[in-house]
Amino acid sequence: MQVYGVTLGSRLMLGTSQYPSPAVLTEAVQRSGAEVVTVSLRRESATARAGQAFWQIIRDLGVHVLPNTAGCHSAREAITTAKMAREVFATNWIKLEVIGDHDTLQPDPFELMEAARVLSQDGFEVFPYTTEDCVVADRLLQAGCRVLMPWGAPIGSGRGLNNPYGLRSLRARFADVPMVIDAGIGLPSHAAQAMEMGFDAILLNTAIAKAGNPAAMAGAFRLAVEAGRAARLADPIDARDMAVPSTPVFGQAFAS
Amino acid sequence: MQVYGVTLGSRLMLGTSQYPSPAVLTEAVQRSGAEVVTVSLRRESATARAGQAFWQIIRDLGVHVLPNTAGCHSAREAITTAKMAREVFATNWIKLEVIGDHDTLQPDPFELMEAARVLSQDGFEVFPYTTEDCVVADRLLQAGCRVLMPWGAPIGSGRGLNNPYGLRSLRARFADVPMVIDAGIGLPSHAAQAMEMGFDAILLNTAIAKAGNPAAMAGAFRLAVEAGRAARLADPIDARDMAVPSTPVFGQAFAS
Amino acid sequence: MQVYGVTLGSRLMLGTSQYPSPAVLTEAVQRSGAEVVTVSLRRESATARAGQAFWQIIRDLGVHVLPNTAGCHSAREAITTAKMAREVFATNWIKLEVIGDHDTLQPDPFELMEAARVLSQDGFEVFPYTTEDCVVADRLLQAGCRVLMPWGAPIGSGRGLNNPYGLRSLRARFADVPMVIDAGIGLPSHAAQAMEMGFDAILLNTAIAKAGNPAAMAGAFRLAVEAGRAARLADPIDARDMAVPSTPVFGQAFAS
Amino acid sequence: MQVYGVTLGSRLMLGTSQYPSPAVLTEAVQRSGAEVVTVSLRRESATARAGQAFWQIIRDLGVHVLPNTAGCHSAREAITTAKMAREVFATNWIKLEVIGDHDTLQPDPFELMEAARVLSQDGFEVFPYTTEDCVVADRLLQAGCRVLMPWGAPIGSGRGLNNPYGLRSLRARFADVPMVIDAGIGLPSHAAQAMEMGFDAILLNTAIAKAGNPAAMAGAFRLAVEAGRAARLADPIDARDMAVPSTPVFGQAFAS
Amino acid sequence: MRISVNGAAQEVGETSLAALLEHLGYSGACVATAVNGAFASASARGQTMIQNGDEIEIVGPMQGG
Amino acid sequence: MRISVNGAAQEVGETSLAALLEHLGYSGACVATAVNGAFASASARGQTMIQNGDEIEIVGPMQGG
Amino acid sequence: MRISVNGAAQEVGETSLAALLEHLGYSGACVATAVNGAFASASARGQTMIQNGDEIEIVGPMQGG
Amino acid sequence: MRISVNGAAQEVGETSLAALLEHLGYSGACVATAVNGAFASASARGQTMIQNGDEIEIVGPMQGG
Repeated sequence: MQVYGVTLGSRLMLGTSQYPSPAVLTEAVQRSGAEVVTVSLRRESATARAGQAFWQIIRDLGVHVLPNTAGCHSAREAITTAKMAREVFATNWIKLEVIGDHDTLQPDPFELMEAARVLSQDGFEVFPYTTEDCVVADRLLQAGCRVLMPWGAPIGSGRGLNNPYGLRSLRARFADVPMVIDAGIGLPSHAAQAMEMGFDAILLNTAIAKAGNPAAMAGAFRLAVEAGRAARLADPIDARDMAVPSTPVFGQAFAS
Repeated sequence: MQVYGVTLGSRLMLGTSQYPSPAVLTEAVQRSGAEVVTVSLRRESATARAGQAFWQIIRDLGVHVLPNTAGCHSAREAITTAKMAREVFATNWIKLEVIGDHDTLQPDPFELMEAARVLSQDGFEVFPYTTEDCVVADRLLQAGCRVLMPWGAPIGSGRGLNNPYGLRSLRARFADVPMVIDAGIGLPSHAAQAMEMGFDAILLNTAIAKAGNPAAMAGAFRLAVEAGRAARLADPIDARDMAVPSTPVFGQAFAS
Repeated sequence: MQVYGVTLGSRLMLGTSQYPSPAVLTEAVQRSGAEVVTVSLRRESATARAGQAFWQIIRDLGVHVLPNTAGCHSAREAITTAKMAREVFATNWIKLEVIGDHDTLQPDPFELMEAARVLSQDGFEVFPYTTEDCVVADRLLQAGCRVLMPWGAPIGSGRGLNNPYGLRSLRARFADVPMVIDAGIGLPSHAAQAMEMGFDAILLNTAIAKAGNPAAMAGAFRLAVEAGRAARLADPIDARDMAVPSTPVFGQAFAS
Repeated sequence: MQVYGVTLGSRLMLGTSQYPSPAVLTEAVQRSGAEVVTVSLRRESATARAGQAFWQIIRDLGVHVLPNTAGCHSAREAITTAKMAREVFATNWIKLEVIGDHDTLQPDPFELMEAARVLSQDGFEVFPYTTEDCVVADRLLQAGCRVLMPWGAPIGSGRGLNNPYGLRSLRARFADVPMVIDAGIGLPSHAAQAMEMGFDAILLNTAIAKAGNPAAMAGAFRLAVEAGRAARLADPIDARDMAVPSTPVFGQAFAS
Repeated sequence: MRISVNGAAQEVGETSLAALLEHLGYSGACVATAVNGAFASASARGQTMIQNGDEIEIVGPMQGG
Repeated sequence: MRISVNGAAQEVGETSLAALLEHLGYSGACVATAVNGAFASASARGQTMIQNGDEIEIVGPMQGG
Repeated sequence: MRISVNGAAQEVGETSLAALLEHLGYSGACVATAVNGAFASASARGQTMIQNGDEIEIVGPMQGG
Repeated sequence: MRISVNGAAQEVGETSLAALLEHLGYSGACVATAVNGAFASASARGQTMIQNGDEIEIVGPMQGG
């Protein structure tokens, strides 16, 4: 798949948060086959310099870095954060999160759209974290986004695809836009389902980082994403309401 | 996994019916990694001898053969068919199907149980195709079965796991019995979901044979089954009703 | 509706267990409009005679009494219990429960069928508590049952219709047999849904008895059952996958 | 319930479109018990004057009239339409629809918000047709709306509550705001479910108007809405994952 | 003789089931009976003689779901 | 002047919106009006003079969902 | 004698099942047999004499799900 | 002057943002800066003079989801 002119061999992207240790993070990224990882910014202490060490770990992974604007609640905050991220991580990519609700961490469509517009005009390549709302998606595309990141379910919920009908509508409405399901994926079967529905990639974090064995779970998600993509291309059967026999009935012994 | 003392490296089993050609069947089995395929019996013509040619194809695959009693509607029919299958295919394994309803091809618990009892006593190693019914499962185990094959959904329906609650109850009730989900699987995500729920293997046919590209779909299912199994072992996160942030909120810039 | 020659004006039947007090039970039955209530048997103390007082309360309700065989785990127990119930409650009706699994309180299809056969031959009018299994249903009808009581979900779970596909198949397979959804109903919407699907009546207990306000909940269920039945008769619209406008679009102002 | 200072005895509101005849419309409104009906505007022919006759029918119903802005695709169109509606129907109430997607007839959150703001400032009492999006809801309330009308599913789809989790979040987030589920309701059980979830009222049209027997279906929905509301107030039981017996097990005969 | 009534051990002399019920205080009660798991109808209680080791069930109406 | 009324072209002389409505036969009808997409209230129709190219909407009640 | 083989009527003389199979052209084929619904094993075919009215099934491998 | 750095109050003399960073010990660190909520690029730090009451943010890489 291509996003903003970059060709990716893997359709799985990983967050880097919440891992038990840097070593486990590194192993999970490697097992996942991910070529894109998300990172963030925080206040850096001059003495501890925790961020500098983390950044070295990420650079050693040799993957594309997708900074996010997690925690921002307004377009203004998100825009400033994006600019700081561009300088720190030396990339025009930005995963644009503008949170509108403390409980569900749902994106704010109004602030998101405004930030997407400003950042796109400023040369950013915006990956907006959005809902399944078709109209918001349309506005984001008009604002200059070339990729969409609809949620599967609220961040960290692990619920999978909470509104399959809405996601299917979104996928159908903008068939040619690369879409990455971001947030809410809890199990490999969720990821496979999203890929079977025609989404282009999966971004997840909690489901791997908080699993009992993160590296093994990363491998499981890698397989599931590949499985779902392959199934999409292999033209699956339709579900039927009534049963049909899979073993031919002609030539049946004991038939009269 | 072990079934009747045989160790299997693959947790995917394939039906051999409905493929566009013997070549596609062969390629699909190879791509799937399956070590077990199901076969059946029909009236053989002395001149055409179609069965002899098919049998050679199967033998060339070098896999375990699991004959079925598809199309049987009584214990008596199923028992005679099983005995014929044992002679033809030179195996004690029998996938015991006794159909009780023409519309849904649902198993008949009464005839199934009787056939399982008689066949087990006669030295067969019975793989009974059954529903998610816990009580029927208990009776089948008492009748001598050491493996269960609960349906996911009606044969050929492609609906996936039609009654997840019932299947989860069954899995929990007999935690140590090898269980193979048989029938109803339409997509790799269905197979992954079943494996995540703790089922031991998947048997399917229509979803691969009738896909646009059966061999590619076989590969997709192979990955999905491996993904689901790996996830089960890696201790997945629980789904949550309310969202939690996946990016740490301490050290947030712009916090007061 | 008619069951065993008795015409019922109400399609809601109530269990009599678990109410906070006899007065609440009485009020709930009255508010529900139920014409059938279920009762049971237990060891009676010669001194306390609790059953005698309860029986007077039930008789004062002026409704049909449907004794059950709750707690029986074999055909033999159920048959003896049914005979004792017939004598105590002076009715040929018996709600036949033969439990096969301690966890889910699922019916045992084998023992149930045997008890149904014996009791039907002995002049009982059997209301068998069964699953959605079509083959078991067919056997129960052959055994002499003229009514079926498929579960919605496990007893007391309040989950509603756990397997709508299976229940719909059962309803379609035996279109002319009176079927009462028994067990698992938690909310009035569940009851309405079952009636919309074409089931003939609802039997419930826990959802009313354990509600904060049992009498009010009884009234709610009465309305819901009537609503679902009326909807079934009024020929509902089909669900559509894509939206269509409900306000006519011709004559639209501002159209070019 | 109270909406904009008006006390309503009925929690069911009806659209007036798509009925087979004015007589059926009248009967359906009467059987539904609705005290609010929605109406619209279209180009009126000086000679045919169809609108004048329709208006007389509605006035004869003696109910509150809630004009909509159906078919509008921009804030500007919706604002002009609302002003025309206020003059024609002599009410400050306006059901604000601004459609953002031709396929799903989904509301456009951006135009909707703008129109709601302008109209609220102009003295309108706005009933905005919106999605389950919590952030959009918050903006609409800030814009002056005192009622929300979230969709159940796309207009005319009859799918019921398409995203129960999202609707439940919305309900919880703004517990004190009157919310009317508008669009997508197909069956009385859907309406009851929405009321059980704590929504305050139901607005529907297609499910009644296009039913085989609209008047009977109107009666069914009336009962269902009352049932769901009563259940909400009567404190329903929680669903349980595992079954519990509803008949007491102490005093069981045949116990050892 | 040693029997059990509703699960509790009892010592009784030679008696019919009918007499036993009366002796135990069930006169006038609406109850049903089983002996050793088999139904014993009210009309047969007079002829039903209690045997040593019999397990008697005496049940009455109760709430049911 | 050439205007459009409810999407149909019309040739009219100098006129107010009120006079136009009467001329077109809407007397006594419960309708609302917009000119070029902006609401024109009933009370303002007398002072609203029609301009060449105006797009007039005249709407009345209809069924709605 | 009149028998049926795989559902088709056949006229045959006195014969064993083994001879019948050879006569019908099944030599060397991997097939299993049933007579009147009961399994007839390969090793028993020589001793299994065909009776008038027998229903013979001769089955071979096929695709299965 | 009294300013805040990453939310903590600081007393500093007249200084540029660049000098402040060096003074605080961030030399060589990969960080980005904002002053009063607006991005201050690395190349502009030398010309950015700190004002009394300024709120300075100094951020570095961290894990993100």
